Amino acid sequence: MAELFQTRNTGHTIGRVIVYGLLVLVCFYYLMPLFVMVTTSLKSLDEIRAGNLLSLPQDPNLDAWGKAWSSACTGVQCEGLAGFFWNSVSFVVPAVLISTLIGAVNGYVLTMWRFRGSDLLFGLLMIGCFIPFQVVLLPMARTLGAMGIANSTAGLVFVHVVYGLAFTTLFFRNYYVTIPDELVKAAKIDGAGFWLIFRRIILPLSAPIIVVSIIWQFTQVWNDFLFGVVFSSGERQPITVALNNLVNTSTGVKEYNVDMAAAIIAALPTLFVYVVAGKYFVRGLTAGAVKG
Amino acid sequence: MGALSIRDVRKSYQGTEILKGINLEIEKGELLILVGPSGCGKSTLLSMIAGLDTVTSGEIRIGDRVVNNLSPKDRDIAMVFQSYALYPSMTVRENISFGLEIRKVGKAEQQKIVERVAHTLQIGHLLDRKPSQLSGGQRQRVAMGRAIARDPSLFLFDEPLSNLDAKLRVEMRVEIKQLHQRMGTTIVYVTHDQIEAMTLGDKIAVMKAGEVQQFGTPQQIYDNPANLFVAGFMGSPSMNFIPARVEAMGSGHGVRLESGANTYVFPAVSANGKLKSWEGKEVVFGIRPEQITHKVESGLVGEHMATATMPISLTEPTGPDTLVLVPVNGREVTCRVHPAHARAPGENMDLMFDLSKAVYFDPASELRIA
Amino acid sequence: MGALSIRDVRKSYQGTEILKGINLEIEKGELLILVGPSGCGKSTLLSMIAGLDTVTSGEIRIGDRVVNNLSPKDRDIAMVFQSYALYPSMTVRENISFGLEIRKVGKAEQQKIVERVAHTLQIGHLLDRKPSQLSGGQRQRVAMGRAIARDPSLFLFDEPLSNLDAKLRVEMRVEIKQLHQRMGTTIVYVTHDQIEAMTLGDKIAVMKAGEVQQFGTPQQIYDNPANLFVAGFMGSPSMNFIPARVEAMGSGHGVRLESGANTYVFPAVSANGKLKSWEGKEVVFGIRPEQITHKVESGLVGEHMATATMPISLTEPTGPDTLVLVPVNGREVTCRVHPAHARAPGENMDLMFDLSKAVYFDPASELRIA
Amino acid sequence: MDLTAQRVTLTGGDGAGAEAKPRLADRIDAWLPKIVLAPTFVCALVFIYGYILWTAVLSVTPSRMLPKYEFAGLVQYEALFANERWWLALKNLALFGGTFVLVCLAVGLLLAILLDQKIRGEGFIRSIYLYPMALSFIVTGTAWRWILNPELGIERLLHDWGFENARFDWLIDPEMSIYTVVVAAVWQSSGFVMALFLAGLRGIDDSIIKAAQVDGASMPTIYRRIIIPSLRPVFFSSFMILTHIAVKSFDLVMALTNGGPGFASDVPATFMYSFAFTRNQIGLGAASAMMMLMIVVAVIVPFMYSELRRPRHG
Amino acid sequence: AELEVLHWWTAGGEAKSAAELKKILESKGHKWKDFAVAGGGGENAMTVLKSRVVSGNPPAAAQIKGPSIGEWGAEGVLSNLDAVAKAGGWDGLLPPVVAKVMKHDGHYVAVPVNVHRVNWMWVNPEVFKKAGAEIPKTWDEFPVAAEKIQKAGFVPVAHGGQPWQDFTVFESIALGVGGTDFYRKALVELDQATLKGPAMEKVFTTFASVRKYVDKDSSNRVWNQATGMIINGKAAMQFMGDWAKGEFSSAGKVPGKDYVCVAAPGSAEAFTFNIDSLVMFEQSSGDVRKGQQDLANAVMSPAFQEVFNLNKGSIPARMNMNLDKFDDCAKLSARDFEAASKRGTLVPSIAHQMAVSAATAGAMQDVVTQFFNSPSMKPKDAVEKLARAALTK
Ligand SMILES: Nc1ncnc2c1ncn2[C@@H]1O[C@H](COP(=O)(O)OP(=O)(O)OP(=O)(O)O)[C@@H](O)[C@H]1O
Ligand SMILES: Nc1ncnc2c1ncn2[C@@H]1O[C@H](COP(=O)(O)OP(=O)(O)OP(=O)(O)O)[C@@H](O)[C@H]1O
Ligand SMILES: [Mg+2]
Ligand SMILES: [Mg+2]
Repeated sequence: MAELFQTRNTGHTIGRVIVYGLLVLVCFYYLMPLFVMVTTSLKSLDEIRAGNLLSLPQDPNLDAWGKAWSSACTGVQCEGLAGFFWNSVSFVVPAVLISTLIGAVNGYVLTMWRFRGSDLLFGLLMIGCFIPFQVVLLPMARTLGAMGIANSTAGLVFVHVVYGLAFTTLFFRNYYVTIPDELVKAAKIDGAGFWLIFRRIILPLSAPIIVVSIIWQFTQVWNDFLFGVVFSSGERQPITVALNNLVNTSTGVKEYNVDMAAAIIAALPTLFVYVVAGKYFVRGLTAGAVKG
Repeated sequence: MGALSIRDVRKSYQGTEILKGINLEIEKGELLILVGPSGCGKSTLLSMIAGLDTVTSGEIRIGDRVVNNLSPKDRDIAMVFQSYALYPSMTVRENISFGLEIRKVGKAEQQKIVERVAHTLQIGHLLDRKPSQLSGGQRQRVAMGRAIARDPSLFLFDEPLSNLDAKLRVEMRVEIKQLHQRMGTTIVYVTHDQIEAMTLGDKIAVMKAGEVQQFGTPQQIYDNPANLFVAGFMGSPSMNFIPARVEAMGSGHGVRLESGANTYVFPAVSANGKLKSWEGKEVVFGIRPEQITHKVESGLVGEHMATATMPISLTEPTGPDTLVLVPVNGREVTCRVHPAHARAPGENMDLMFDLSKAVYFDPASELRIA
Repeated sequence: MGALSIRDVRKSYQGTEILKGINLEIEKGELLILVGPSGCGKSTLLSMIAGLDTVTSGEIRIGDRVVNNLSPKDRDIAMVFQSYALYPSMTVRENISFGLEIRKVGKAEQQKIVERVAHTLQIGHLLDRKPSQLSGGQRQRVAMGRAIARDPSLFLFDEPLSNLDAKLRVEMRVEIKQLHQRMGTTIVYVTHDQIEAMTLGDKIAVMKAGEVQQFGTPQQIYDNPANLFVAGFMGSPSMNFIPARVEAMGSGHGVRLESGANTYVFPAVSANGKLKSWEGKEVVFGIRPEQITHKVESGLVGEHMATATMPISLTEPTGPDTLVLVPVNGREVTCRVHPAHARAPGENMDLMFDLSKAVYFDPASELRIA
Repeated sequence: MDLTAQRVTLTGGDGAGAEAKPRLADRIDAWLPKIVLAPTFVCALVFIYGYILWTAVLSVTPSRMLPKYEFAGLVQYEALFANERWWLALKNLALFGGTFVLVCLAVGLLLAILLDQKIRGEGFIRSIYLYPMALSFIVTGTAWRWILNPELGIERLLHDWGFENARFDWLIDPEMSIYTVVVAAVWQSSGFVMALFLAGLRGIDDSIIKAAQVDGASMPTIYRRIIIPSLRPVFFSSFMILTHIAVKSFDLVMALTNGGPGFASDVPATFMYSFAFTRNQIGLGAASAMMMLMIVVAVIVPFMYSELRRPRHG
Repeated sequence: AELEVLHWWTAGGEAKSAAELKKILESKGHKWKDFAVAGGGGENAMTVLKSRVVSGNPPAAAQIKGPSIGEWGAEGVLSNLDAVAKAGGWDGLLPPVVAKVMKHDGHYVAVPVNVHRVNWMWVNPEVFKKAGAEIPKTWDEFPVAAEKIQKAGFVPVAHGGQPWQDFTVFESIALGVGGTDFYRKALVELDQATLKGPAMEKVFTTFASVRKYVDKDSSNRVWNQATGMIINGKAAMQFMGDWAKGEFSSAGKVPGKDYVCVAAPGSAEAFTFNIDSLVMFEQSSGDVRKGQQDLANAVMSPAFQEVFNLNKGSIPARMNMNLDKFDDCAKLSARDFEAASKRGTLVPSIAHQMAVSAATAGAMQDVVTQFFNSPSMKPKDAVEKLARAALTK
């Protein structure tokens, strides 16, 4: 790709130094909060009080992590985040998979099987994703109640799927418009039907955008607090709610190290996903999600 | 009853009529060429034959079935797309056998068909590659393989060669022609390359803006174009169109041409007297480049041969021939001469016009007069 | 001192050598064509001339300056890209004036130049459109306009016509040729279309795999190809290559050809005795389609003309000519005959071979023998 | 595909061929795309537009703790417009939204351009820029609250390093606290924008840049005049996503400033939440939600329309 | 049965107290399903509760207090506790003011857990000694003491910038400056004349003066962090309800020695109460209903009231309890409670949602917190605004 500073020029080396300098400087800005969180979680309370924000832990230990995982109090219970972690997993996985799948099918229809009004429908869906979620809490509660899935994992999955659809559909649609129509036409002539074309022709081409969609949905759903707190209860609460309770539960002193450890634990899966799949993320975006 | 018949087919998108009543009919084993400039509706018509687009009105028959309401898979057709539309996630083998698999052909049978097709098209060694690992020509062959594997009653080709480079295009053109002769299938073939149209077609339909301008054999269309558009569209380099006044000449008529300092009146030998009513008016005199050549000394000059000396403004040596441009009545007229006889720009050259195939058009309606 | 001279230029990417020592030189006002199959390094060479790529070794001069270390903007060149590379966010006017603006040409002057260029290329009415609103041909014109607006000392064209359809390509080709003649600029023009190469070039460099195979005028290259590759690459339809055994024949030699039931020995009139050492061995006998025509009755047949009767396996009427395929020594040989004289496949036809331009190659080294 | 058109046929004159009727399976096939899209459509209709309607209804009722369906006219809107806190929330949204979107676009674009200079270790650096996106606003808010807290964070750090007079107390300054939200939000979202721009840059035709080089433009000029203008679709996507984040920013404000000091960093989302749920003024909350929606629609729809109408360019 | 209890007792001693209730309930063979929703002084919890009720799936019990009880009662979703109350003789055990809060339409629908006194001032005597200041008894004495403390390098008032903390200080000043009648007329009955009166302006002026004595980092501090400042001797005074005591106890501090609890200046005679209570929601399952009865009984049992309030720092809601185990502050509180009750100076806390509806209290709180955070605002304007806010329905 284009280079800001052309090769061969004397300005070249200076330019490179400036570029790298800037990039590294910005890295500090991005890394600082993580650094603070990690070091704090490894320090003892006394050290936190005495030392400064950026100092390295003198005597790093994982006590706070242990406590956050298995014995910190989240309200009356003092069983740490462990249980809640798996709660989150149990609804995030289906919610992400289902919304991605439906998004893929929607994108497929909206690009390859257009019908009158399908673009309008897409537009409506897009505008719809600007609805503030606070608005939907009460009516959604009533709807879930009527459907008999209030305060169940199913209910939570349902809510996340419904409000994740706009974005997954957007991703897939924008990706699929870059796939030539002829592929579908050829398959139609070969005798394949709607689902077969989807399964055999379209889906195998979708890997990059599936990654994007999964990463996006995974972070959205995993990190959600509002739906989690409202549409779940008791020991089925997701980890974000537990984290909130944990941070707000203190008996006497505020245990910053435990809070930080808990925050990192709550963020680990998404961090993991970004670090492992980040490459595919940018690749997937390049492959098509960007176009207006 | 033809293998394919199209009766008064129309197509509108949101109120604008894209196809304005198409009528075509071909027999089994014939190759029909659809030519025309970009946007004239060739692909649309093909899509409708394939069942990928609905017909607004009119009737399409394949064999003796009206297929208007059949879905593509029930029409017993195969199609080759301009972009080939190979399934990128499948190997060549899977690409070819996909249609068979869907039609529930047994594994062993599929295997056999794939082998046969691969043999025919000489792509046996490519069977386990993905389309992305193939060159343009190879992809084109695979696309063709996918079509012939199913042995349909009708083939549709949508500009199958336009993505290939000139050299390959010539080779593939010959291959398609041989394949067609060998297999005797009925083919509808879209192109906007007139050479392809001329060399491949049994019948050609020249289209423009949703209408068929002329429908006939290549030679009919080449030698007897129905109007200015067809005459100009078919043939490369294009027919020369020279605005010229009709004058009485002996018992018949002639057209007056000026070039450099000279003026000539050429007899309209092919007009059969049809220019009578145009006397004194201007017509468009059409003559193809290959009908204007260098003057040969021998006694070949007959009544239909006229000679003239004209100044050369540009030469284009194409190899086998040299194209020479001369000004006539203010137009640049292209002549095809033997390289050895071509003069350089600026010089004068003796040219010989074969008037037996010259054509005359009404400049207003653009229709053929004679 | 030429307008452009390229001396032993090499280019490597990560160790693989893409260009293997290129030497070319053209004079001011000449149009140099680079032809060759895809991937042979044409674009790479052009990029290096433009300064968009660095030279691994060797020297490039434009006028009398060595430009190896100059950046593109200081080389006084303009370039037209295959994909046109119009700036999508600018109007046609802005596209054309961008280079001027960068060079700090005054507003009024810019305006004047744009008008002039637009007039030359007849794109005046398009000036306020965005590239996305233009057709292929129009885009091509704008890309050219952008190049000529700056009036550079060297133009580089990278396959400027390959994205156009056949008809438009022919028209644009003529336009470029006229433009070149009118403006007298020096041009390097990449293509892989041999017709373009032949018609446009003052000099042609035929490249293959990073090496120049032959460098000369179009007619030299067409008539006297240095090797099998050049002979096969230039000319459409391609030269026929027929493996044939050399036999003694009178005072000279001849090649033995079999077709259908007949066997002929054609005198190697153009070989000037160079086939002597090949007697009894096999050579590749090369003859272009236009050198095999229908038999004319008149007394034109000289020593270099041979006649033969051969069975036709396929005909391809292209309009002005008909291509006829006949089997010779197991190969399909293409002959170009007048449409009126062509026979149908399956029949025999009397053909006339013009041997004065036949060429002979060593089948192993593929080099020209004679 | 238009189904009604399918049945219009000219009955052939000679009647030799049997006209094939569409089979049931085919008809189902033809309907399939619509059927498949139907659940999403229904969901959008019910769970988005239905609920918006429901909110609109509530906004003209006197509902307090729980919904009550009596018509009360526009009293809630009157109350809303009379409420200082609402205006402050709107102002904050404008400040926050404006700065956040602009800074994110600028930072994202800059980083993308820098990262696109054939950087060694690009993957690694990219991961660093991207990871904040993985964190929830709750975590972000907590971490930044710590860092921005004058007692514990940067200010104290600066003091410890000997800059006794250094001040960095935006968090507790009512005038500035909304900008702390910007700092944290930019930190979280700019990496994503960077990824979008990077993807956009990678998609630009190389030859355009070469053409501009030949035209004599320097690289900065090329970026300014050619590359950045042709990233327009990316700007559009980013703008949509960022606006979306800005309008909905709720968790971050709650976690970082909790709307404070006082309600200095209130935004419409937190306003709506606290009125509807804590203060038992659901009617008023609904009215504020409607206003929010209208603002969004007023900003987004014309933009989206104009952007999607323009012809796509290569 | 499994009883789901929604609460936000997660901070400080509260969490321990809630654990006690769980223990007692479990001893009766029920299962406690903890439904803690922390944060924002119950904001999230109320959201959750509402959607749970709307979805037709309310928890068995929830922490609701003050006028909200009536509002929920009016929705007809609360279960009637009259039977338990009768059997337990609640009418006799609860002071009438408290009983009144627990009832809707004359029926018990809530059970009180405790009584908090809000108008406390928590003092670090060590700091006062070092600064050579006297603990202020009136708001006139306050600036004198505060000035000295500030000079000595301490923070006079430990405060957190949360709106409800501002409001808590404000209500204590209103009580101390204006007296009980003023308080009741202005902040409970919302009498416009009183709200606009000169006394209110004085309250705001006093309130403004407190601002000077608060350190700049107060924003964003939560209340127990502020208490921490008293505990470790950084600050001298904090105006906070008696839940603050839990923090002292957790830190092992002894009342009277390490810290002192006194009524906020000028309000020794009065008592602003904040009563936590549990309401029971209508349930379909008989088992759960039985559990709710048991829960109500348990909450009212002396054993629970004692142990819960020991942890929480408040005093039992039922009278006639043996307070031996309680500390001096609690004992003082209990004494003042009864005295105030008799004297008629027992008033509900407006800052803690005991006096007026949430909407009104919220609107007024907005004015107070805005005033506190904008030094440029004139008390006069604040008075106007407050009066207008009081009209909020
Ligand atoms: N879905 C559609 N909606 C509206 N107009 C359409 C649609 N599809 C095609 N058209 C229009 O129909 C006309 C014919 O298009 P078609 O693709 O058949 O042309 P074509 O002859 O195949 O051209 P080309 O040689 O460029 O492939 C064009 O003007 C095109 O704009
Ligand atoms: N940046 C690069 N790195 C490595 N190899 C390259 C690079 N650019 C080009 N090549 C290789 O150099 C060879 C020549 O490429 P070039 O683009 O010059 O071919 P070309 O003759 O222009 O072909 P075409 O007709 O397809 O445009 C190709 O084999 C190509 O793979
Ligand atoms: Mg087409
Ligand atoms: Mg190239």
